[in-house]
Amino acid sequence: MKKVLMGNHAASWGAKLSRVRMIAAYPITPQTHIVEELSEMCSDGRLDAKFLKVESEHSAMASVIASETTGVRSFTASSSNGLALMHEMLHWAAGARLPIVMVNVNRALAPGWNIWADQGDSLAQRDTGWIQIYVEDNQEVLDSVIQGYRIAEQVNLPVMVCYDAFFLSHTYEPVDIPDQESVDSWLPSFEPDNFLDPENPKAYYGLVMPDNYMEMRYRLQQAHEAAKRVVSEVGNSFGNHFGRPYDLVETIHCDDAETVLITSSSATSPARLVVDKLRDAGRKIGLLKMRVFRPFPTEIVQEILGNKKTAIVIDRNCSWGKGGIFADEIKGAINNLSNRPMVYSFIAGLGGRGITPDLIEDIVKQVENSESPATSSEWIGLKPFN
Amino acid sequence: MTTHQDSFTDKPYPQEEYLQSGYLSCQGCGGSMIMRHALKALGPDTVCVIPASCWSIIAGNWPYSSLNIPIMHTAFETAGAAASGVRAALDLKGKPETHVLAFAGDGGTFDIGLQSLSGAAERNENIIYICYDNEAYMNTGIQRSSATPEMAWTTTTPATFPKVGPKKNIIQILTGHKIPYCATANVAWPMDLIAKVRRAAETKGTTFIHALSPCPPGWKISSEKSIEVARLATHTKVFPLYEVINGESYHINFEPKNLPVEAYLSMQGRFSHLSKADIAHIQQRVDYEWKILLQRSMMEPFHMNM
Amino acid sequence: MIEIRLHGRGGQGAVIASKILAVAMFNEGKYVQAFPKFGVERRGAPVEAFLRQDNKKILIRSDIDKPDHVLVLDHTLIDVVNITTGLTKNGWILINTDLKPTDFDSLGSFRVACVNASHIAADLHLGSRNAPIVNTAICGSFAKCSGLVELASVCDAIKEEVPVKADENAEAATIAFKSTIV
Amino acid sequence: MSDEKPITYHNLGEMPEYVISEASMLWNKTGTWRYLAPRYLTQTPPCNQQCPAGNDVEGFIRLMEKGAIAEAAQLIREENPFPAVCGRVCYHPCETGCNRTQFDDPVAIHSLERVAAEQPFPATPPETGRPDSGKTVAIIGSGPSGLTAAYHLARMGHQPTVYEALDEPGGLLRYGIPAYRLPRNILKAEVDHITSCGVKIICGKRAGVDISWSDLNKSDAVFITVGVHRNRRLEIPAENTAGILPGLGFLESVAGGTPPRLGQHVIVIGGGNTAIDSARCALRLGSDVSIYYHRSRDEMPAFEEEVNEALKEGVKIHFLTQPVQFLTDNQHLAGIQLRETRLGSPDESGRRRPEPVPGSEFDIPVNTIITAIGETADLDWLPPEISHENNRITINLFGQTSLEKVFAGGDAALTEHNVTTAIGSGKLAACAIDAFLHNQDFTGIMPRITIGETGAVSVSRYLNHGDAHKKQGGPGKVVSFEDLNLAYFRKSARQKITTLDFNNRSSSFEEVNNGLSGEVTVIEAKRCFHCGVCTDCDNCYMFCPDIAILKKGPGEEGYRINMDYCKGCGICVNECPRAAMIMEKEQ
Repeated sequence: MKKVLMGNHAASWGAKLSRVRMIAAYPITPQTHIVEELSEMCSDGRLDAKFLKVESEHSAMASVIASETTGVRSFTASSSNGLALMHEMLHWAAGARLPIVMVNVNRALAPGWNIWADQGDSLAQRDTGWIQIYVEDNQEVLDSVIQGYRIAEQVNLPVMVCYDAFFLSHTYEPVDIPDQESVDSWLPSFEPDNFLDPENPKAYYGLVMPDNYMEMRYRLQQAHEAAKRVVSEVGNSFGNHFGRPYDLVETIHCDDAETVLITSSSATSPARLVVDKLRDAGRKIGLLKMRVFRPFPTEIVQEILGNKKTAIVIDRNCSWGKGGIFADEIKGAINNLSNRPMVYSFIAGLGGRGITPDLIEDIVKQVENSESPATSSEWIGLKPFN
Repeated sequence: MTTHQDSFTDKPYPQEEYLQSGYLSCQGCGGSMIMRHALKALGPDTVCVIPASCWSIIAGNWPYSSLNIPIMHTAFETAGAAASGVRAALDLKGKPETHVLAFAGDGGTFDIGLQSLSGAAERNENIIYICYDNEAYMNTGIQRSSATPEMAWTTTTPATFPKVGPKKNIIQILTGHKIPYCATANVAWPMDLIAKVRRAAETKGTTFIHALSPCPPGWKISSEKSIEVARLATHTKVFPLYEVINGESYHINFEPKNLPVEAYLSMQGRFSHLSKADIAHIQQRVDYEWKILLQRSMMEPFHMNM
Repeated sequence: MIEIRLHGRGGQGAVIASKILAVAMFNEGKYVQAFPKFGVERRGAPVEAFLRQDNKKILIRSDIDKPDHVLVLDHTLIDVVNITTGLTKNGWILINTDLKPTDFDSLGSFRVACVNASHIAADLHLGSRNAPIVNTAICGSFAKCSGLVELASVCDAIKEEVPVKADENAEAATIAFKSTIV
Repeated sequence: MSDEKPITYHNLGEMPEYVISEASMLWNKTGTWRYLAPRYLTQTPPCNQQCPAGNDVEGFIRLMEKGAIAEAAQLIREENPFPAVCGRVCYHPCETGCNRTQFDDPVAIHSLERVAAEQPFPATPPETGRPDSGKTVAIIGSGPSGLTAAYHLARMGHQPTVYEALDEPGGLLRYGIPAYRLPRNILKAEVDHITSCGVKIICGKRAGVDISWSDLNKSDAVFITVGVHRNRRLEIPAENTAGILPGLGFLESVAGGTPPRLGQHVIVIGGGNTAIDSARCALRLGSDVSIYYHRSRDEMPAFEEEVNEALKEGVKIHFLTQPVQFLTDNQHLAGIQLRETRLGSPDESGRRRPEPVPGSEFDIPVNTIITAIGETADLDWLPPEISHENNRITINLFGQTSLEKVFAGGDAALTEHNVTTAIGSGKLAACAIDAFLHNQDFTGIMPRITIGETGAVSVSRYLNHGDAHKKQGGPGKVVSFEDLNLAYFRKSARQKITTLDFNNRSSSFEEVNNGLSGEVTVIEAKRCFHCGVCTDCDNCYMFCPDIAILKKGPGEEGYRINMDYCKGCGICVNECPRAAMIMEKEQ
């Protein structure tokens, strides 16, 4: 069934179709519609789940960790400052190896108050051990939540589905909502091996001494390595079942490209227009959409960029004191290749500023006119200096 | 005043053990006793949530556990939320009869965990929350908490500048949530503690037990005095034993011997710097608080037929 | 691709109007995109919403700077906001007003349509007297002046999307369609 | 996984994927954290140590508390054949020592003992496991000391024969203590029980007169308990005048049913038990009675209770007054001259010496005067090898005289003259004689069987039969009031005994004290602190922070300490209400 849905409602539908049993959440703009819609679904019986209206994001994640540990499929959603408040518990979820799926609506952090799109919130959580998926449109929001549970429960890692505030969260566009039966036949029910059980009393998440901690953390890292394959397999399987395949990344015209434009999230959409336009003008340009950021698809990035001349990365984020985060990660991924492109890093669209086709085209032009990248990320769209 | 608990004779003490020896509590630990008594009251169909506290260590390091019930260690400030999550999941799994016990220290209850506790209490989650109160951050080496008594020494409130201001009244905070059952308990009266935990377990909704838990290293007492000093806390009215039903109806369970606070304070190294005037000040406050408690216990509850 | 910008005040339903039109267009087989001017909505404050319509997937994900048409849910906004910014020549400006198009000559070389949506909404008791919800009437009126969507589709979309007084809202759209002065 | 050993992961393959426990902490033997270790130790309750008869006071109260009255009686009889007697006439130093005295009021031990004694006698005395020895023991005197020795010696397998000079057995119990204190049927029952245990009593045989020393000396051992029957004289003028009666003789004639005729007003001289008993008897025979005593109330040797009863009954007592001479009129007693005294410096008894106040003499006309200023033993018949001094047979610590096979006890050998002490001396002699008959050195045995630091000996411990070793605490420390944890005790009033109405006393020798009865007995028994003795109260078990104290298996009493996990915190010892545990360095 196709419907015109806002991105937040697509997330709610993803959770509903995944048959989550426990939802704990705290409202924050621009995430509120998710929890409002799920509250409705729980109250009118469309969703057989408990909605725990907790008093903070920290408690939301703590509750979800607890319910998931008790063996119940759980969901939450947040954004920005809320996600930052969750930070500690994000480590707990991953360290506990719990297949929780959450949605984060990417929003800038205060101060000053800013409720608009910016990836800084979730990228600041990149080291918590969560799988992070950055999605481009509302269809992908819904699809990624459902895939999220299948991935998470296969590798026992939590999954964070991230999408841009307003550009997706509040934007209505057509979304194909799969049938519940169709989802049920694809997503198995949640039957964990371990859960809090008086019949089998165990202690969960106790003190791990130095003689074992490193090994346990090695396991976490290995799980992420394994997750790369699983994300691909699940995305492929999802495609076979629902007709919409997904992978760690998506490539457009990359095979013969000399220059590859690299984007994530909603900025990918205008980039598609620009690449098509420049291709029509005879330029050898391609587009790499970074869908999964953690685990980082190093091998794929190496394969795609290995023989290219130029890579242009547009980041709607900044690691203060360093620069665009995707750009930096991509540089790191290809660093040991003998043939590698020059990587141009651009920061654009922070705090909800639009990333338009014109702006992307300007970036490409600027790269074409330069001999080598600047040492630090270049900021695009700033007001003139004087 | 009702004195329905004759704690010394209300035996037998239940014999089933849900703790196994080998756990890592200090000599004379009050907190370990409270857990032991509480679990005896609740029985095996219990899931326990333990935020950061001495019990994070006492329970045993991975891959061990000294409890015969399932426990989940959780972050410092999350006992209320984590217990809510476990409760929700158990209910969803058709196990509403399984007890959910949040077992937190004073730091995790009075300070960092107050928010999630308040959240759970306001939602009236069907959980039992026991705060074992040793009156400071003992696990990290005796730093003051908001449960530290006025003028007590801790490593962050040295004798030259001891704790300023009275101990936070956590029961008043919880009764402010109008939860169905609040009680204080004292490790020196195990059968009273057990009776209260049982009552909490039989009550639907959030129940809260504030249990005084002497800490020999933190209170600077010799370990064998642990129970004795706890007993004095009640007999000096420093820690009265009472219950509050529906946040309204106060019942004092035990008539203190009304000993001077000095009897309690002088046993503990953490109060050794107090002057006569300091002790007199504490006595005044204790007497005043007791008067308030007496008055409350004589108030008619809002709902007459509760 | 056709881009439409809606100007209104918080509470008038500009965002819902954009969604109703989007759903109506979607039901006619178009690809659509509707979204508010991303901001903090407050009752009475000037707000904007956007609507794109195309035959293929819409990939632009930013505000509409150069609208093909503009909908003004409250004519007093004309004094407050520059509603014609970026508006394509010959684009429609649909205004909720009791005045006539000729009264808006000062707006320049655009096509102006007028509809007394407030009156229609008040008659049908949509919203309150001092803050009538005019969005459904505007949608019907837009179908008339722009011809980009059928009235029937608008009415269907209203019935699909508006949770209360769906029939009255559809009627508002119909009355507006009929009473629009172009 | 094993609980006994810690888990060590050698490679990643062995390691679990998640932070979920795999085993218990039982491998972690926290007992190694310990400096000192707790131990259960039965310590001596003060009542036990204080009992001159060596009764297991705490033990029988513990049984009575559970309602096991018959068992309590039998437990007493392991040490003492006279519970009914002691329950009436003992001056109960056990109660004086009772730690409860410092809390509220002492436990009414002697009343409890009396209740126990009301049980029917058992078919056999408490089992000793001793076979017949074939040894004979001659016992001279059937007072409490002699009969006690005979009872225990019989239990030990020997053949004791008791020779009694008077017509009936019982000695002072029969002839010195009036029936209103010790009804004759009560005494007779206990004496009969002793004879039923294999004791032969021959009455009317006075040693040295009716039976010669050489005949007595044919037995394998001899025990002399002839008591004190000679009235001490005032040594003042006219002491031999008719109408002046010796106290003990007066009591004997009352006991024998042939009381002398008394005047309307009777004066009793003296302040001991004989004086009080005489006064109360005279009262019951219809006279007005005044006692004159040369010191003050504080120095009076008579039992306080008896003095109180006498006063209540109407006996008048005049202190600080001493006789100067008896007044006669034509060979008949006409009165007595007395004078006032004041107290000077202490004498050898530690009491302040009465000194006459010059010029304070006064006369009182009276027809009957009873003198009761003490009694002495008749030892003239003893062979010279048995030495005596100051009218007392010389004995060593355990009752042996200068002749190896001859032992002595009771009032004739002791400075302290009372029934219970006499019973204790009979018991001590029985043990010492038994050791002698078995050629054992009693010196080595004595400390092991002494109750507490200075108490009487325990026959149970001497016999070391069955679980006797558990009884009566260990030698050494006696539990003091300070040793107790009073938090676990509640104040409760001592149960009052009922007494005979005063109107019935002046004309009757009916028993005055009616004792305790029924439920009240158990309530009173429950007041016992059980100093030094574990009562399975569960405190140690309940308060152990380490679950290192475990209840013993079904059917067993008490607790076991799992030293693998005991951290040595000491709470169990501190919270033991009754000092039945100690902390100590481990061996």
